[in-house]
Amino acid sequence: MPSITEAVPLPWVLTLAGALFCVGLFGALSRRNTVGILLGIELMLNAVNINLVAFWRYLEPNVVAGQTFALFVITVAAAEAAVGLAMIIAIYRARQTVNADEVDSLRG
Amino acid sequence: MTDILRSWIGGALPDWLIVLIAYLLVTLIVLFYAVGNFIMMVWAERRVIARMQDRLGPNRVGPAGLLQPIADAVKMFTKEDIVPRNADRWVHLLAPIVALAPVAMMLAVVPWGRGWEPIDLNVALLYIVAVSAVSGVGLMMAGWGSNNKFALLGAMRAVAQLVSYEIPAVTALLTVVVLAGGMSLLDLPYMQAGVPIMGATILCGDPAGCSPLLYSTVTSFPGSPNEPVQALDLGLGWWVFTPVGFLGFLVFFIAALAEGERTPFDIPEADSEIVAGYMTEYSGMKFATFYIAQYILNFALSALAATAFLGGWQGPGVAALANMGGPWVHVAAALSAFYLLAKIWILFFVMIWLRGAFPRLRVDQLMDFAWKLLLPLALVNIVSASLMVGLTQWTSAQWGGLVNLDGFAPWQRQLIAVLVTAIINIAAAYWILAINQRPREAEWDEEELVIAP
Amino acid sequence: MTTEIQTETTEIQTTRGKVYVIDRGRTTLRAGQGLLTGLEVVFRHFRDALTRKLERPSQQTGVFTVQYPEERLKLPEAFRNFPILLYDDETGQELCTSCFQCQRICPPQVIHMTQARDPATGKPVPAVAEFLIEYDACMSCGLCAEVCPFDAIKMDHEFEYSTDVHGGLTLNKEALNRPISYYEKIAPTFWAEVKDSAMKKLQGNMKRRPDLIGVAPQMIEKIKAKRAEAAAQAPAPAPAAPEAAPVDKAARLAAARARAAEKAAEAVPEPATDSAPTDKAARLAAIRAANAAKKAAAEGAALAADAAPPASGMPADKAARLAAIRAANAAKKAAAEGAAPAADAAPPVVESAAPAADAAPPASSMPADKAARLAAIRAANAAKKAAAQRDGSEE
Amino acid sequence: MNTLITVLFLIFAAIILASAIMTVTVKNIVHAALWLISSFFGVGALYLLMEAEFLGVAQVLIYVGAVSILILFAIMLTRDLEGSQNRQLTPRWWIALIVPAALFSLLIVPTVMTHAWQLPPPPPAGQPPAISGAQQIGAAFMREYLLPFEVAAILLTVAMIGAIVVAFEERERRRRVLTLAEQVRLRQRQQQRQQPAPRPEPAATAVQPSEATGSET
Repeated sequence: MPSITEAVPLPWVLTLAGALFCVGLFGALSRRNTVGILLGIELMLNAVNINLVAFWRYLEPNVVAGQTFALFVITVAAAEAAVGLAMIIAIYRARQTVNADEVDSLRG
Repeated sequence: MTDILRSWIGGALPDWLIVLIAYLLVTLIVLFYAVGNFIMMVWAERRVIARMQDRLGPNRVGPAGLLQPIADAVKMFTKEDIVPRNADRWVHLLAPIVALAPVAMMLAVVPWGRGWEPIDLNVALLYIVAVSAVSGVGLMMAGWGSNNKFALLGAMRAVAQLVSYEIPAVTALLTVVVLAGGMSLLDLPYMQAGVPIMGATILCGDPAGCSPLLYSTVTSFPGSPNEPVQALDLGLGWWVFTPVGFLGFLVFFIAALAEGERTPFDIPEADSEIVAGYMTEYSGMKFATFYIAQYILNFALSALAATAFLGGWQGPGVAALANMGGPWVHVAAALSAFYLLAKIWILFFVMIWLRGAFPRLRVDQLMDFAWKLLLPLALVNIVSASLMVGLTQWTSAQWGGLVNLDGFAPWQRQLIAVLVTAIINIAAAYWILAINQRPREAEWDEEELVIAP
Repeated sequence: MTTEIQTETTEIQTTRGKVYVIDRGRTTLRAGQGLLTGLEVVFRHFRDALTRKLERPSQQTGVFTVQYPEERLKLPEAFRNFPILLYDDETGQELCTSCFQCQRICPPQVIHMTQARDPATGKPVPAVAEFLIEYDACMSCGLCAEVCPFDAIKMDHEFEYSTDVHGGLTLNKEALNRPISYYEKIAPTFWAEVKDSAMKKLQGNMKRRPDLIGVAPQMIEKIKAKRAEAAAQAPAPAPAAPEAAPVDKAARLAAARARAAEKAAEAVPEPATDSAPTDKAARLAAIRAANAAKKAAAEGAALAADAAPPASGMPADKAARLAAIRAANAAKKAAAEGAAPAADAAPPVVESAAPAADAAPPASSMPADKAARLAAIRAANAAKKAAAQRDGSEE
Repeated sequence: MNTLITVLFLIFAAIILASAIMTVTVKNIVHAALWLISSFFGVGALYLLMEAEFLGVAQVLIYVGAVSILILFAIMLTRDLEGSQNRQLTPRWWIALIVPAALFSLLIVPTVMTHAWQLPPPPPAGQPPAISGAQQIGAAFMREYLLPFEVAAILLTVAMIGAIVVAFEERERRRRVLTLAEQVRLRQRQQQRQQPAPRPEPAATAVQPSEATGSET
């Protein structure tokens, strides 16, 4: 049974994850729309997950730590998305905007 | 399939090509099976609902109207494909595909018969749940891409419904995961051998004197890591006959109705309120694609319900035929495939029946039903399922000395487990129904009441 | 399953309307019981629809579908779809006189017709030359049938007119024509109501239609054939009683006419509203006129018998004219004789005389008709004069 | 066979990166969310390629089935903002471009490429490597990672409650609409209260339309 460990070198996977992270970072930094920022953050979390899974698969396939942590990351991402979107909706209700630039006051 | 192809074309082709061809063939067969069933389902739905309404239904095209779906298909093919001017072209185009593809993917892991399994995936149940959730994206795309208020409203309703009913459905399926000790669908029918209620717990006393037509080798009764045993096998040890399986089946089937957008949960396309929901702006083949997606989703969900709770392909005679060996194994496979198909169709008939009988729910009723009734019941059911597994299989050491059932025979333990879970489930059902009742008249706070305008 | 409800009904007004509350005693529904009952009901319908057909309205389950092209429901008599024209089965004569009433009343204006003309004289004939109805624009209101004074246009029950021919739904007279027997079949009671008057009017109109004008196109060949047949048969009995027949006919006609006159006189219509004596006098006058007419007719018949050379209806005609004139005279006399109050009743007398005169002419010849009308007019004038005289003398 | 896997990996990588780039650059925020879904799918496929079946399926279930649906819902609840006239990028977006680009080219790639990864020795031929699956993950959650597992559960609960609290729209009053039967019952009760001494004949309790409008009070 062929496996990815023989077919694809680990640095490739890590480079892919790095690239994905940087793209996500760019999105999170450059978007004005808060939902867009959230999308960028999701991409970054995915990049981290790819890294975790890759390390598990290439380095320690018998130890589930990598997958477990990836699952935790997914959990956190889901929670973050739920709360973040709830906040975006609350902000939208209060100010009729989702632009990060315009939400510049700490007062609710 | 791969093996058959290998033996046929042998070394003529490279091995990977043979594997590829085999997979493609299996895919084709499964898809044609599903589409054939879709055609029959459309016909059957129209005929059956017509009889329920004292009508005849389509009976002109072909014998008994059997060719009506073909005529419809021809009509669909030849219809004009209309895209609203302000619609998002690509999203509008992709939406039906995104809705249909995951539904078709669900069919890949269902064991269609004894030994007729397209793919053995050890996370099959999770896979089905995950993939069916994807079609929500397609609905959302359809609603948003149509640039139509009704479509968007329908899509929002559809997705909200899909997401909220996924939770009771998954929780009900967790019961099966607990009982089976795994998420593979392939093992489920094998585990539902035996006799009703008791499962495969009535063992053969004398291995030599047991007829292979009545007794078969069961590697495990639910989740048991025990040695293979000879147990009485009528192919009827379906989990639906146990209290845990029954409640799980009810919850799952109701949730499946909602996921498949069947009446009384057809709120997303409530034609009297929002035209056709997310399908409003679709015509011709794109509409047909949604239509197919919906029916195949119902088909797949029925297959899943049948496999998870109704024994899948398990039925009287399958094990006996398989035990006879030789070519009879293929007969057993055919018989088992027929059993599964029959179960799917009975479930589908029930769906039609419900459609004939019940009106559509309101959105708030729908949400109340999922969150206040189905979900608590499913959660209680998981506890019951754990108890069931513990009472039937755990040693006293595993119980930590709390319960000692080591000295009992399997059928006695099964009986105890069934009784205990039955009590728990019935009590829970009564209690949850009671607290969900509308407040009695004596408890009305008249300030809180609003008389509908 | 008849449970009698003992308690009385109360009604309660809610925001959604009035609610009638029936106390059925104690009923407790357990959770899901209503749902199961619904399922049971639906299943019962499903099962019965598989096995039986709904035959009586009292049955609640079973297939009620009527498989249309093969099975049909009986249409009610008053069902109306598109108008048709009627013609007489025997003679092939159309009832339509082209009075243009239907054309005028038609809301979507889909009825078009031209009047027939006598090819010899060029004068209009009470018959229709061509009649068109655009079915595709017809709205099935039935006004044409309502308004037709001759009951010539009726609403049909036929509704399967689909066609792929453009303009294929503009129907001409031949396509519109149906025999009376057809209409009698689809609407027997309706036809029975109007049958007599319609046929009488037709008889009247037929007299004014020369030859085959006014005969339904599809019947022309048949009528011709029949005539030829009749012509072939006629020569045989003709020599046997060459003289007697016409005379006899004239006499019989006169008698019939007298009877008709009598009847008409008896059935004096409304005008005599104010006083019974007037009425009586008028009736008396009428009866006398009728008697006179009868006598005259008898005489005329005799005269005709004497005077007439064998053949055609002309002498009889003469006799009839004579009879009419005499009747008119008699009427005049009667009117003059009539008591003072009879002045009011003069019109009825005229009316009663007129039918007599009208009925007088035999067959279909114009002159006779004219003569009769003349006689009638004279009678009317006489009556009027008498009335005027009475009036004058009263004052 | 290895070539096949390499090709598949490259395809998935291309899908992931292209979708991610589209996600951060397209103007229409709904399109961005849809591209994000495509990227999620690519990542899920990559997990499957790396034989992490459970994780791949969970990725699809949670990210595609839940998170992206949530995002789409949020976008649609805050509409009129994805208009193409609006600038989608911050005014100094090129700085935001320089930072990740520098991070990628100067830090990540050199590190990843030059680091000596201590890969485990390939398993003996004919014997598949022991790969932990769903059951091992479950066992791990119940044993060595029990505390993080519980924390994650609490986190999810907190997130759910928090999301509801934050997004909750306060209405003036939570009300229940009566069914017709209940409405009738309520009328009867009010009627009884208004007439403390019920008249003997039951017909008198029938409510006339004019009375029911409340003119009596």
